[in-house]
Amino acid sequence: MEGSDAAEAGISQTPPDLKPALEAILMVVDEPVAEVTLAQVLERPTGEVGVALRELSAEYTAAGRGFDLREVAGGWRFYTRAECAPLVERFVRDGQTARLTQAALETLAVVAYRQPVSRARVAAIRGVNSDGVIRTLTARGLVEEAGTDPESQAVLYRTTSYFLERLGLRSLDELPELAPFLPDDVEILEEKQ
Amino acid sequence: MEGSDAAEAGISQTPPDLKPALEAILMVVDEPVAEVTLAQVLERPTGEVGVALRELSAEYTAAGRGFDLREVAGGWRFYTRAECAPLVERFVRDGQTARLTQAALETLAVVAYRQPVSRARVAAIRGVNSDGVIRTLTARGLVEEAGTDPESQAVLYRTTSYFLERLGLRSLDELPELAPFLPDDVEILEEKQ
Amino acid sequence: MGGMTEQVADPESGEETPSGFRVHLDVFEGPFDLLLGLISKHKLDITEVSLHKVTDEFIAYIRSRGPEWDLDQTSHFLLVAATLLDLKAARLLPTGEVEDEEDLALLEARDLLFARLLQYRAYKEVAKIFNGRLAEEALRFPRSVPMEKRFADLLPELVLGIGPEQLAKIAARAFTPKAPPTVSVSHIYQPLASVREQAAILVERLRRAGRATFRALTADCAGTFEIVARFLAVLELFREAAVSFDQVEPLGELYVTWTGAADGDVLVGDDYDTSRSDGDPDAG
Repeated sequence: MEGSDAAEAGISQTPPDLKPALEAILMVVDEPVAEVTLAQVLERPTGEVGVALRELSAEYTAAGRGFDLREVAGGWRFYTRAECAPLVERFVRDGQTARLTQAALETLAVVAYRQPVSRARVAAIRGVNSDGVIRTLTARGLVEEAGTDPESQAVLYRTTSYFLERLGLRSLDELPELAPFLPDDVEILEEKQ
Repeated sequence: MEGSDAAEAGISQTPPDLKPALEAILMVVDEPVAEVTLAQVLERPTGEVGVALRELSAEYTAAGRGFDLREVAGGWRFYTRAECAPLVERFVRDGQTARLTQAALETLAVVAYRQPVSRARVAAIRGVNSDGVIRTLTARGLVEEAGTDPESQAVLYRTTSYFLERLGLRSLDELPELAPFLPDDVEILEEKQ
Repeated sequence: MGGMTEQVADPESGEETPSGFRVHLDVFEGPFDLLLGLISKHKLDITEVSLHKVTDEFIAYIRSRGPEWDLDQTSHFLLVAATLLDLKAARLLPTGEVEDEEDLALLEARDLLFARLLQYRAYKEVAKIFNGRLAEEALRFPRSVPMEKRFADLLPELVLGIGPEQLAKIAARAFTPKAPPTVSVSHIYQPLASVREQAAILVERLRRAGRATFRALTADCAGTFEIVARFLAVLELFREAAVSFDQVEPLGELYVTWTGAADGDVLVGDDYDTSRSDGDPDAG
């Protein structure tokens, strides 16, 4: 990773004032900001902004900074570096570290891959009523309602952007592939349920 | 100014892991932190911590970062660099929405009628994690902290005088009665939560 | 609940242990979970698993739990037991040659079940990955610090868009307990027989006869739906302490004896007839 050296040697592809501008703006936000939003405010091409953000992130990592710039849930945001967690925990008020139960994790997985999905479908896949677990996941902001199924009128559920943040994913496209764990024609079989 | 190079060349007087630790902590604190507090948490001499902070600040300035580490009101905190202020201002003016979301309005209503109230209680009433929304309402000056609950030590929130002003109320006594809008035994039910 | 466990898997490694019949109640999170557990204990492919062994063990297990089982858990078990029996039935078919339609249907059912088990296992695997990511991610804290005052003051003037009245309405809505979500079955369940009406018939007959078999009491029923309604009515009357039952042997004749008052009205709940009473009271 030579981001830092490259930047200092002026090899960087980005204009000199773009990076400080990005750093300054990201210092005042409290949620991930999309590249396109930053590009609009700074009146720069989105691609250029994306390159600058990635270079910054690489610089921080190369220099071993205690903070990190990461793309999560469709936007960029400053984070502390994982290695510093034990120290940071002492300063962060009531961090939500309560672990999810096995049932909650399984249900979350089904919702993530089958969204929007009804409670009945989740129950069919898990083989057990999952209403209580879905309520818990909703209360913890990981899952939310997503309208109703036009046919059955059942309430549908999907994951939230907070879910992406908690898993450190840029988007749902980054969910691990389910296929390696599944037989070939299970999709078809599942439809029969 | 060779602050950055000096640090990378190992000329710095501070141990290698002290600066990342400081950077991580200062990235998440929401008010200036005194050197002596940082020194206690990191179990390092206050003088050493002070030197490291000043070196970091010099590094950022030398590298022309968009953020700055400054000692203000007896403590250290990350700020945006003054030169970048116009861009940050534009982002704040143009990039931020002027409307409250439905979730924010609902949270505001819950705080208004249940104040002083903890975030956990708001979440229990709404059935949804409300921390982010409470932060937004606080940032918008509609809600503020109101001490801690003596039993649970949870931070409590109340509405501000700006809230009254925006709603055209002289005092909280002028909030409309809830009763006409509520089904009969709802008070009792809510207390059970 | 922990007190009754034989071998409590610790939460970290529990999911990793393929062997060991975990008698931890976590196992009952899903019948599929248990089924997988049973199969993996025998370290066999599902198509080769010695199902009678698993089934026997399973039944022994239920027995050993004795009367402490709650209905919910027992019904989960029954579902698994039924599944196992399906599997066993499919297993007993001669392999290769499929002669009649029923055999084919059984094989299909087995494949479908197998696919569902694999699917469930896939989500279980992914849940493990989720857990790892959540733990890893919990080490990184996002910056969420209030905006410096000079910038906060520049935020566009808030458009509140509501007055005190609307605020009160929103609050009232938030304070109203959300009704537990239910699936409407009104479009599929059209009661053709009212439990209340059937109860009236039963009360009249039992007061006259004193005692009768359930078979006799339902001899004149027009169809299954009416037998079901009459059966529910018998249960309702039992709840009102108006009848008692005796049955000499399992699956033998069920005798119903009138124990209620000789006259007067016997009130039977209309829980079963809501869609009817909500609709047209004169129906029927």
